[in-house]
Amino acid sequence: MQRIGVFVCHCGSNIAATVDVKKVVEMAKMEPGVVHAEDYQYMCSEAGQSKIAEAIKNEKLTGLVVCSCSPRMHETTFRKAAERAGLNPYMVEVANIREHCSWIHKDMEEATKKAVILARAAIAKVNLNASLKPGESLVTKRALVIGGGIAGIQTALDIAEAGYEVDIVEKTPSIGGRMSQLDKTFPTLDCSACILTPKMVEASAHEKINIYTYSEVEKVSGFVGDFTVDIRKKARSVDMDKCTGCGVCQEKCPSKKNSNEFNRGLNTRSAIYTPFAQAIPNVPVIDRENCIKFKTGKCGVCAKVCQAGAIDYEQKDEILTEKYGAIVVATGFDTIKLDNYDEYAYNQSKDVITSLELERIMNAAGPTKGHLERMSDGKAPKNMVFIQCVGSRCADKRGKSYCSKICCMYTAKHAMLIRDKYPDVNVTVFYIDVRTPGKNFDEFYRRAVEEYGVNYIKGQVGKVAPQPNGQLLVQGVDLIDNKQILMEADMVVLATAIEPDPSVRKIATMLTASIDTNNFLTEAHPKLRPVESPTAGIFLSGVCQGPKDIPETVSQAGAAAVKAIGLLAKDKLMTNPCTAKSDELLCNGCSTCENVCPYGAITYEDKEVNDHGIRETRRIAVVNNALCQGCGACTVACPSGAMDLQGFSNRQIIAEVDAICR
Amino acid sequence: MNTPKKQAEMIKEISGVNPLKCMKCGKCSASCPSYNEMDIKPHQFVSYVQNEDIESLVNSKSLWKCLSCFACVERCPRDVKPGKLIDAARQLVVREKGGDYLMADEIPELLDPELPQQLLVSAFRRYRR
Amino acid sequence: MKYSYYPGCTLKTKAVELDAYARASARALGFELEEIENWQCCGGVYPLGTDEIATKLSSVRALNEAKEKGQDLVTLCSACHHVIKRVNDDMKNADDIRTRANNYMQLEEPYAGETTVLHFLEVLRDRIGFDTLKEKVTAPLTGKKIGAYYGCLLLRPSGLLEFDDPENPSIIEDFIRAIGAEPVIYPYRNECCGGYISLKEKEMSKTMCDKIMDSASGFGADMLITACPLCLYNLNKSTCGSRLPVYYFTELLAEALGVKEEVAKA
Amino acid sequence: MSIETKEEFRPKIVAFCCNWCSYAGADLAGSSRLSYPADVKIIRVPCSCRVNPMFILRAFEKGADGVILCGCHPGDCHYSTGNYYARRRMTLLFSMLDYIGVENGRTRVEWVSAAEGVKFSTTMNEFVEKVRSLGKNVRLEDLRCRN
Repeated sequence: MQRIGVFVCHCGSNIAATVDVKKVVEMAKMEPGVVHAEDYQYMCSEAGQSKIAEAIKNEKLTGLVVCSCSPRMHETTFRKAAERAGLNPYMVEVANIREHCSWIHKDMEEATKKAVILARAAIAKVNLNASLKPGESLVTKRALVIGGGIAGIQTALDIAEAGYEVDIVEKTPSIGGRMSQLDKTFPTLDCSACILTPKMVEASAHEKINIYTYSEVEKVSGFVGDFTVDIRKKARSVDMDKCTGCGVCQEKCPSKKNSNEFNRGLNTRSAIYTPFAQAIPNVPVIDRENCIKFKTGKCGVCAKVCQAGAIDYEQKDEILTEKYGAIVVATGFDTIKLDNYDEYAYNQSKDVITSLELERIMNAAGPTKGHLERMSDGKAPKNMVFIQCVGSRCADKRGKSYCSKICCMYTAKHAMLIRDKYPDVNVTVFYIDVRTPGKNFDEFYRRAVEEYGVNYIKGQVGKVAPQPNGQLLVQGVDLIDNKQILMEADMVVLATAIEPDPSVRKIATMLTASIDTNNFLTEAHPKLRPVESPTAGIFLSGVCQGPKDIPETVSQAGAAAVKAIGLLAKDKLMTNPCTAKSDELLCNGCSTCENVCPYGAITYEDKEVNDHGIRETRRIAVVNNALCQGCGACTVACPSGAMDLQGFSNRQIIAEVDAICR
Repeated sequence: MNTPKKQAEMIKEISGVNPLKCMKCGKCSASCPSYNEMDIKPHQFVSYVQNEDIESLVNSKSLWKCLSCFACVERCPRDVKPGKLIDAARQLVVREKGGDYLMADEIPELLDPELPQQLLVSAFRRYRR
Repeated sequence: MKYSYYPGCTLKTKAVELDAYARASARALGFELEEIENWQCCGGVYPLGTDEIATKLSSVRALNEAKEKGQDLVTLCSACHHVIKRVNDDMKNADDIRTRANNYMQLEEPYAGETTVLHFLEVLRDRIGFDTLKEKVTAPLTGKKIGAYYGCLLLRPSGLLEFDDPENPSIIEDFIRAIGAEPVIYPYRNECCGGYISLKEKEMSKTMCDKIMDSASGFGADMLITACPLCLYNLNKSTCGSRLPVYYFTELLAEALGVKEEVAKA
Repeated sequence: MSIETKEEFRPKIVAFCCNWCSYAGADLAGSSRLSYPADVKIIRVPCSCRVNPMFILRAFEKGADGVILCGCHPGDCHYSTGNYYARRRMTLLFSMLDYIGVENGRTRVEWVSAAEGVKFSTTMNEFVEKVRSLGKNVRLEDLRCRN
């Protein structure tokens, strides 16, 4: 039997004006288990807390009920007070007789009656409370960042600057990501490479940062503070230590007709290649699918010309196993495939391009050396049409339901840059809405219209029809003039929807990080915990969480780093003791609980149990206390009643129900 | 005579279209091959129904200019189906007594030797009850 | 292989050749079109109103007959195909329409969209295979530059008809290649010819067909092929400078398979 | 007379509130002094998905006249998906309860965020009104315990 002390707070007059506190004390004394009850002006004050400590000592209390304000306000205060007096903090319950009683009722009798019932329910619960001890787990002081774009680089730099080791795993041969493909950035129009490459260099030179390019995360196990990750280092076929990055192999490679991914397939590259000139590391890889040596066994030109002897055709994939305390996902995005949007004739004409392709065309290192020209015949365009929201804001299966967020701004940027460099080119933009929230963003868009004379038409395009003369006939609508428009264009640029990089699905599954219907990673809380995954120890950086532009990505990358640092700074983690626990005698190992657990906290073990003298091995659910967040979904799903939640057990809640309905 | 509200409800019911899904992008009007012949344009069908101005809609030329070619239905990013809305308005008219747009005695004049049966059948079904 | 076959009104009168060439070609390719008995006109256009039942029953009857025979239902005319496939979808997926249609029909066993509806072109692509067709061609139409005219009825709404990419289709082009000719791809091949509008608003249809003809001839087509008698009629009424001859695709198929003469004689 | 008894009837109502949204919403109703009848007594649970149908049956068995479950709005659950489980479970349970004679008006699920003090109070007012209008509940009794 518990020895319970009940402490009723007046909260000045906040409670005492509507609740007869003396009466509550009196009634509480009659409840089973209660050995002490008193009231006081301010229970949360120093003096109030001493009263509690004294009573714990003198009355040898084993449980406390504080009738006061909301537990969201002072539960921690009273728990700490109890702990200081030598009582387990989880033996404290709070009856909320202020927010849920005195503040909302006027009639003293009625409010007092309710306060007594609320106290009674808390007493009934405490009678069944058990001492709980938060678990402890050690923290590996090293972080993993998945993805080496601007998000991943920034997160890694921030974590490294705080003094922790960081590994970046990047699946392509170089870090840099989408930002390295961009020409200029809005709204300042500074060159993307000029601001990104110094960061790439800084990351690669940082003594705390270790970069694995051409590598992928293969397997993840463990939990917050203690993840074990297998990383596959794909065979580069070039020795990273020997290669000097001279580039002769790429020049001499006879297999030159391979689609250049970095230039979005607009031109070709050699089979041994670095994706772009400023690649980090500046070590090429051999694309084995297109390498003549790997296809036919004959060739070997690159090995012959390499002075450093760095070419290694025998290299194999390598699996590294590393330990991490925190993992940051920064997997970024790609543009959607346009096969379902051929009214815009993307598959029918080379002169219909995506905006990302235009970035490459505008870039001095791109397929046209920065000259604006048509991909079909190399001619300079005179009329260009931009179409907004291609695949974004789409309710059907063809596209994406969300706004891709960046298109309005980059289109204004493209339009402005073209008008600036080629004033004789007419630029028309078909838009549904121009969305420019952001510092200096709307001003930027207005400049495109007012200073650069970009023709913005409110309306969509229904069809782009390639003409026999090589022109593109654009059929659209002007909703302001209420006119259908037929307009000849030399090039059409599609503001193509962005989507999370397809690799994210596999990664999210490995991390048990939840993902939404659009494959964006879900935040722990959309407002208050936007850079954390609901899975402890997993943080989100950049577009993998939702569409964003560069400044937003960089700020989120920093925020994710801070959260990771906050975790790495701890030596040990205290875990919430209100976790689920399965009764091994009742559990039948059916896996129902595992399926509803959002954290992957439940696993199964073959365990020897002693069931009334019979010893046998059974498959039993085991809850990992470091992963369990204590939602209780499993307790209800469990068909045999084996799962229960500590601190909110079935018996405790039923006792409360009974006390209220008595 | 039905109230405008009732008429709008009928159009929504017959067409199965929810006008609230429209985001007013105009892609229907950008796609419509009959656009220039229409007085009320495809992207406006939705707002006429929303504003319960069915009177204007049923008296419009557009009613008889839609080809039911489904270009608007196919390309609509919000799955609104403007073509079904205008057909429902047409149904409101032809289901009324005297609402036929094609009279039997007009037919002989419209015929020519190559004219396929299919054309008559289709026109009958779209233009009258 | 036997298929249930729904010819439709026009194939019995103004478009007998579309039908006759198809039957002859089918025989040459080793399958048979078994005309369903007492078929009724599909109505030419799909009734869009969600409350339309009676106007869909003729299609349901044809569909049910094919179901009873355990055969797939093949159509040739684009309009019949469009109507019957969409009604079949209603019977499969729209509970309300299915219940009410079956209440009318009083069948032994209610019809619930069990029949597979195929266009003749789909039979060629998915059942025979264009590669096989190519092998069976005896008189390839080498050197002919043919524009495929799809129109709207075969393609849209694509989610439901599942015929081909609605904006960049390829089935007729693949067919043209299989019979040894060269397909000419032009952007207006999926634009509407005007359809039934040509009865009362002849000018509208002409404008649309002129655009189609100009586009096709601009890209170098010598002729157009279609599956729809109404498209053929409308296109033939086009008055633009670049008027191309328009044929049913089955006529060219029969020619390539060497059975055109036998049809002409019959 | 019947009117008088109705006025006198004070139902017993149990409200399960999730810790993160609805309990905080109830706190906000309190600090905003938005009143609702004292008949409502709140039990704090970590998440709406912690509420076992058994708890609700138990409440009716012990004489409750109405039970309401409040959780975070869909998509806002602190544990990401808990409220979806709760919604599914309650749909089934309430339909079963209706079948055995506990009217649908006596049970309710409502999403109340931590910012919706007003919604919490109006919901409770409405719910109490509804339960009052239904009158005293037939008690779900464990017949084995009958003397």
